[in-house]
Amino acid sequence: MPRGRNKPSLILSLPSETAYLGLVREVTKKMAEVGGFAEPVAERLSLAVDEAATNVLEHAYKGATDREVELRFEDRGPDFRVELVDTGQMVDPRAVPQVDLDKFVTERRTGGLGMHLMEKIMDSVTFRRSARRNVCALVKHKTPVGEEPPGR
Amino acid sequence: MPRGRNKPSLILSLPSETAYLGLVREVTKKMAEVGGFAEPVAERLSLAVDEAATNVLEHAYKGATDREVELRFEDRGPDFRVELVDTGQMVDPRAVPQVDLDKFVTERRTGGLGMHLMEKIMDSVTFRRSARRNVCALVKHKTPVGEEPPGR
Amino acid sequence: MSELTVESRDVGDVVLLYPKGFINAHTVRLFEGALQKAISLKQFKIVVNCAGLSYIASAGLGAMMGAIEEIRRNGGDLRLASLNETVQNIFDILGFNHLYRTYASEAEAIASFGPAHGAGA
Amino acid sequence: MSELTVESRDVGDVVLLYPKGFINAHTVRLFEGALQKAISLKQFKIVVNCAGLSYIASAGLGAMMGAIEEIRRNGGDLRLASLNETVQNIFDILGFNHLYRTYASEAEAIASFGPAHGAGA
Ligand SMILES: Nc1ncnc2c1ncn2[C@@H]1O[C@H](COP(=O)(O)OP(=O)(O)O)[C@@H](O)[C@H]1O
Ligand SMILES: Nc1ncnc2c1ncn2[C@@H]1O[C@H](COP(=O)(O)OP(=O)(O)O)[C@@H](O)[C@H]1O
Repeated sequence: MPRGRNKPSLILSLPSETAYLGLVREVTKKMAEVGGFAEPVAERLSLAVDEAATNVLEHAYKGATDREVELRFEDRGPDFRVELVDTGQMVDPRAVPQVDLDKFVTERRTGGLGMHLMEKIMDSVTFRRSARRNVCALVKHKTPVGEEPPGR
Repeated sequence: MPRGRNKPSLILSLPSETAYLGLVREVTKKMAEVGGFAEPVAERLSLAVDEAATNVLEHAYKGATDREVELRFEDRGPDFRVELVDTGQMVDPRAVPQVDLDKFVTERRTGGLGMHLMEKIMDSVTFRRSARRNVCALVKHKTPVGEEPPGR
Repeated sequence: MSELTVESRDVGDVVLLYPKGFINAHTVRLFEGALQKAISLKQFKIVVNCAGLSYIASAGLGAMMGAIEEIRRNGGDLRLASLNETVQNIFDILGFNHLYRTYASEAEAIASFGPAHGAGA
Repeated sequence: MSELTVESRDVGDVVLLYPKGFINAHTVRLFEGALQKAISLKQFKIVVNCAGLSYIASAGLGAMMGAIEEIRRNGGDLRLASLNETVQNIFDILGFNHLYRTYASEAEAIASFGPAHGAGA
């Protein structure tokens, strides 16, 4: 417990079950609100983290429910940062599609929306692998109230 | 990240400021609900944890706002367990009063309610000191739905 | 915790779906089931009344995407009514307003399918 | 986030307090201030309308405890109206129902102070 950090941090460890996605969303929203984001922004941040956690369950763990996901919330200086850690399959960057909304209807595509949402909502979404863990890092800069760019 | 724990666990580190007591309450309520407690019981558990955290801020840290409190939520088997860890002043068991409601009015006493609530709500409330840290452990047994004893 | 329920109701040849709660990867099967049921009953004029919907993740949007082509090929459509701010916002982020028609009220969404649907209830 | 507001209103010689939000160790000063203000204005007939109160921790109960003796010594009382289930429950756990009179409605709480308070508003 280092002193003087002056902002809350939170670590949530979850079994890899979709039943806990509701908790992920609610905890994210609270942490974002405590971090100073207005309610509608906190709501969007919770959507991005929900999507990232859903992807871990579906893609990294391929639906296996006996694994674990760890979410780390850090609120330091100008950034709100959430990291999702799993021990499943790596993200293959080539598998990550570019979303073309028109193609969705004509080609019956249903995937790719989650990543698209995450990138629209966050300022940065990065994946790294270290010590046999996958870490998905989501970062949102804090903007002073009233200077929130539109559509964010 | 050990595997197969099969229940969520959560660690929340907070600056020692009363502004975060609302977050403590909401996180506790969510974790209790996820742990299978009905909403009114989850609400009471969040009150007990709020009281325990308030006592850390007021008594262990004597109002200093630059310290840190850690809350650990573990949901194992038949028990819901919350531990509060601080590095402040130890609890002096002799300072913990027995509550006599009648005396409250006649003697103008206002203290002692928090501990009384914690003990009424939880199945066990214990304090220990280890490695220069104070640990307050709150435990609530899970009772199957419908077998909840009255007044708990 | 009842996280999602989906009731349905017919008004003329329009079927109304009432998702209540939130749609994420955990609850989406139920919503998908309601859409698929309408399709299997050849009810291709679908209004999703979102008044009771507090939140929708991409899984829910994917469920609509997965159904829309068949619905439209059969001369129907999937239209949305009464989105709350959160849900409207998610739609906007994705540009879904280009893909789906949304209405402020259920009545307007029903009426959009043409005359003679206003009665019912 | 506005965590607590406390408005007040007079009905005859009864003062009504409307805490809205939650009372914990962080927000209690505001509630305490409202009680102390009533006392300093010699308004000793106090009804706390709890309809907007979602939660109260021991700090809030302590604030009432700290004021009640002076209120009663001056021929007044602190009575509570419209407690929601959570708040009622906390009162029950502590046995506070033996110390404070609670009423289902604001009107009943006002009337309990005797006739001629019903008008006002
Ligand atoms: N955490 C992850 N681990 C592995 N692969 C991932 C992860 N997240 C995303 N992907 C890959 O990126 C693709 C797009 O993800 P997404 O936009 O969420 O759509 P969907 O999950 O519906 O396919 C996935 O199909 C998958 O191949
Ligand atoms: N975490 C703690 N650290 C040190 N002392 C404590 C702690 N919790 C309680 N105490 C002691 O127990 C007493 C009773 O606590 P409580 O019932 O919460 O009432 P209050 O906080 O209003 O005094 C406190 O006054 C304090 O002396």
